[in-house]
Amino acid sequence: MKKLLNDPADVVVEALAGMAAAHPDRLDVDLEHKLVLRAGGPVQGKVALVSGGGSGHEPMHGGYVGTGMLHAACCGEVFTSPVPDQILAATQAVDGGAGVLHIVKNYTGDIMNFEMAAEMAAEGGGAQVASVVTDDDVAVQDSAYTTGRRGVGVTVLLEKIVGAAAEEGRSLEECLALAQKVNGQGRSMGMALTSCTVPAAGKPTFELGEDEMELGIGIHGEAGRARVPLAPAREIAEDLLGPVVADLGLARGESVIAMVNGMGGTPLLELYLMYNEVHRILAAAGVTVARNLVGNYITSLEMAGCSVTLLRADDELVRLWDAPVDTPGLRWGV
Amino acid sequence: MKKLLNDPADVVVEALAGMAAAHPDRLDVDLEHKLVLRAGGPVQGKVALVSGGGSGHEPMHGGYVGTGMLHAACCGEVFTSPVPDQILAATQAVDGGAGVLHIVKNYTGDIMNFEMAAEMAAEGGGAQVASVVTDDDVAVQDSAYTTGRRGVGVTVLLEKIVGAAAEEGRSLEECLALAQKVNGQGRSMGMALTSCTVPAAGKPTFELGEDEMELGIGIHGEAGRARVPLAPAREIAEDLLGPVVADLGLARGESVIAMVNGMGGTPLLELYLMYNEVHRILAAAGVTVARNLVGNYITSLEMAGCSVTLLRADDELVRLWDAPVDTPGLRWGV
Amino acid sequence: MTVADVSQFRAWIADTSAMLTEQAEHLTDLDRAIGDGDHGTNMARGFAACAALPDADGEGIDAYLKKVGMTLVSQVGGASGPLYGTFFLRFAAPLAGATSVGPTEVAQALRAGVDGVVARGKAEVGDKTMYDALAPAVRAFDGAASGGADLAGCLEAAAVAAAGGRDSTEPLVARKGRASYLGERSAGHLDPGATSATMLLESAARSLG
Amino acid sequence: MTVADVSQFRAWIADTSAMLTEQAEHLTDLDRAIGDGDHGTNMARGFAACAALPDADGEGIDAYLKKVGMTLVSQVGGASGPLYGTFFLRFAAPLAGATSVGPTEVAQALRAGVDGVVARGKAEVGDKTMYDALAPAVRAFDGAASGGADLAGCLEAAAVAAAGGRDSTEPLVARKGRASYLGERSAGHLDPGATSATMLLESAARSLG
Ligand SMILES: Nc1ncnc2c1ncn2[C@@H]1O[C@H](COP(=O)(O)OP(=O)(O)O)[C@@H](O)[C@H]1O
Ligand SMILES: Nc1ncnc2c1ncn2[C@@H]1O[C@H](COP(=O)(O)OP(=O)(O)O)[C@@H](O)[C@H]1O
Ligand SMILES: [Mg+2]
Ligand SMILES: [Mg+2]
Ligand SMILES: [Mg+2]
Ligand SMILES: [Mg+2]
Repeated sequence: MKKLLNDPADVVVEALAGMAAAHPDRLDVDLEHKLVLRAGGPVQGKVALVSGGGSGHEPMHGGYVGTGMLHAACCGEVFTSPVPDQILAATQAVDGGAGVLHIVKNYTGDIMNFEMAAEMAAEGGGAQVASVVTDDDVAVQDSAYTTGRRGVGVTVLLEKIVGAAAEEGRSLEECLALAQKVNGQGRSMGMALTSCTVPAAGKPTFELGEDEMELGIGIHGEAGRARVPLAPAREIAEDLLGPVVADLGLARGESVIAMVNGMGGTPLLELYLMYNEVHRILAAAGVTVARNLVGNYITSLEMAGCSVTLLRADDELVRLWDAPVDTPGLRWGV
Repeated sequence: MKKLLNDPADVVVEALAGMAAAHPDRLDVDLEHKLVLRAGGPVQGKVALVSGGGSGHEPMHGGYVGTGMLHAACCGEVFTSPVPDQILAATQAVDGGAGVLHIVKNYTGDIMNFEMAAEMAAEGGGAQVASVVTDDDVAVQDSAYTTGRRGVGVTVLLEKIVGAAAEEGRSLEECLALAQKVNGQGRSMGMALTSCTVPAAGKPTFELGEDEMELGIGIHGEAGRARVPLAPAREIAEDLLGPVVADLGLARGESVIAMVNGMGGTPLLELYLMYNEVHRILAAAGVTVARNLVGNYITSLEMAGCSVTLLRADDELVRLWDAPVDTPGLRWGV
Repeated sequence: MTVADVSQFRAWIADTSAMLTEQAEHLTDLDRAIGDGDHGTNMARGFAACAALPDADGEGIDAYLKKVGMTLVSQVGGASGPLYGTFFLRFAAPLAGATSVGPTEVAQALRAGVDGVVARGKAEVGDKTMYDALAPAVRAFDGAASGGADLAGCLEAAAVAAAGGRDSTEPLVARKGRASYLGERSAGHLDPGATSATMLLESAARSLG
Repeated sequence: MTVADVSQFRAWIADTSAMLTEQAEHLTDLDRAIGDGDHGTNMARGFAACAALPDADGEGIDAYLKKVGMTLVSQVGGASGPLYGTFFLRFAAPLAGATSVGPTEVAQALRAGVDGVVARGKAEVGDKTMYDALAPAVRAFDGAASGGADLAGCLEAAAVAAAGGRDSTEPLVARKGRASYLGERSAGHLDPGATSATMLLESAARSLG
């Protein structure tokens, strides 16, 4: 394993210490609970957004804490959902009296830990908590008998958009409804050229041949739905976009917010090249890209590969998208 | 070779087409000359900044085109300096009558191609051109008999700071003097955990054992000054910072702008962990970090590793650093 | 022996911790194949924290096991943290007030613990989860107890049944947890959670009997 | 043959292009070892563009070679683009107006071309660059010419000397170009530019003689 670290057991806490040192004005970092918080304490009278999950997806979620986006991020061990104590501590720390929205990606561990934290918050009689679960990964079949789809790229877009709504002073119910709307009209699919190595595991999660790629991967270094021969970027773009467009039922004349996201180990040069393909395919389908993101936004350590997320756009979503955001990972309008 | 591309020969132009599609409002991309330009044409009466170099270092330089930073970037093939025609075309396209500053990294190829472009510009009687050469890499010994030090991380800081000065309306001589000052008081050093693969070459530039790293690498996938055993992050930070601090002659009480830069394939998690070490070492040395950047800013394709850049700070530099910048790669204050 | 006191429950957790530390890499390897490569690290970290819980004078079995559950909830994370945490929290409840327990009490506790896992995780037998090891273990324990076996015998039967359940997960296509994302590709691998659950019961047979 | 006309200069460039395309991987491999792994791609791309230059009716040798130089400058990039581009631009100058040239003219042209490389790159013999192949080639050409050899013989001598110069770069520690960053580690490898320069002269011996 070749990584920049000291003891693999300390990687998350040491990285958080680095975040604290790098952003002293904008972030408060709670090293005991492994939380990233906005500097300056809770925002009175506004809904607060708490997200979290395993580490290894940076800049998500810690890098999305700041004005116009999250109020706190709970950082689990690498690829391991955070524990209820962390989530409860975050919830209590950010509650400004208007309630707290938990943004949870649909993984068994995340669901259960956030659920327990919400139960504990309810028992404590403190903050009013609502939860939205993201499940946008079309690589996974949705079914009542299984775990359902994974939450991936839409989580980033949702945190931005609902963060703007909270900043506007919308109520907890309104924020929840908006979050559910965003999740409902966003879909993603990803692929990997290489695996990644969890620091504590010390070896790659899977092995891929020189001429192979994994289609339908998530963000935890897990293998995907199918191992297929390596293909040119234009075919990969079709493979990823096809199911996303079909699942969303996108029609000619519609518009989207599009994200071409790197899994961590793919150079920006290649991501822009992929965006060129995505843009071309959407243009041919008569779909307009209202806004876009190209870069590393929800990663899987040093995995090489990318994912594509499309969110059906409307005027409200685009307006909230354009609202000021001031976080280490996303910044504009301020 | 596992990359997201079509024909390796087309990677740069297809990535530029993707940039054009992703940033239609802010950038004009000239695909024939492989230039990234600010949308809206030359800025009249202000000095224009032109940089460029081989591709594969994204977001540098194309991602630094925009208000408060570059006016144009000339994109060569991967790791191959751009040709004089490109540089001349960029120079002519951005000249607003107040002269053009060429920002050149100290590599034989870059120097010669920019030199020829400047000669052509002078012959053409068009834009007045001045050039600054960055050479901040302390891994390379500076000597009159050799090529001298490489230009690496300081280039990013210089483009930001001098871009702000140009925006303020400073003259070409003033911008040149400021650029030379920044280069004179900035130093960098880098290391690699893995090599990278030039698309057209199809195989890694070098091979490294599981327990080895390269110290003193540049940004072209080249091997470094020494191959040494893999070490913990805290030792790597000492190895990188030691020569930088010594060469700058940093004294207790001084302050710096610090950048911990990823080479492309190293997760942000590890870069923040490295920043933690850098911050700790500087604090122990009594050096204050006035401003910092942690992330992928000047990369070497998918190479894993990092570099550290320190720029001796003063009030003027910090003020220019804080000035608004609005580019795909760096954005604040707007 | 037919009864167990708090010191034996402590021994159980210490033994499980030692076992999990030793087997962490094996469990993580299983999780790399059909999950995300953290199960061994998660379990070893959590049980090490439990094994390090300070000895509280005169502590009851239920109080101790509740602490174990809470420690797991707050130290493990992922899917296994809430599941094993809930297991111990629920396991503890029927033992309230007891200072030494026999087959009847442990049967009750085990059933409550496993019911807690189901309440949290909603898994059914055949979903390729830890429940595939726990469900047959409960049945085997009960069977042995009603056949008159002592605590050691009951736990031995439970451990053997758990191992059988664990092995039964190999051909299954996962329907719960992270492995379910792999669809058909999840078949042909042991479930990591079923494997760690079996270790937990094997350790109980060694420590509590 | 003792003289060469523009069609033979075209043949030279076509042959060099074919050779470089064939040897691109080899040159890039040499550049991977002590540079950045692009020399073969750069050279093959540049000379392919030169080989594709349209035939201009009645074009003089100098006009053609100037176009070659300009094409290299605008297509190659890196260090080798300006150097080889300057080589051809300067090589062309002394041939102004000539429609066929012999050893004397080519000697002059070759010296001018190589002087151009030095003017641009400031390399000295022993710096481990293309100049280490070009410098002995010029001397050998002049020697053969003053010994009365015909153009073929002069170019043959130049190519042999270039190959010797190329081989001499292997033990050297680079002082110019990208390889110099490696310090002592640059020793033990052939210089890619000296290798491509030798190919250029070998091709000249085949095509122009
Ligand atoms: N819904 C569920 N019910 C019971 N057990 C489950 C469920 N989901 C997952 N598991 C168990 O959890 C194990 C994985 O645990 P672990 O790797 O620690 O967590 P994560 O999957 O969050 O990385 C699986 O092998 C499985 O046995
Ligand atoms: N100053 C110089 N003078 C002469 N030749 C040089 C000089 N610097 C570099 N070279 C030649 O250029 C070759 C490298 O060319 P190339 O790989 O195409 O460019 P780059 O080094 O910019 O990637 C070297 O092998 C060397 O022969
Ligand atoms: Mg996990
Ligand atoms: Mg090069
Ligand atoms: Mg796991
Ligand atoms: Mg090269």
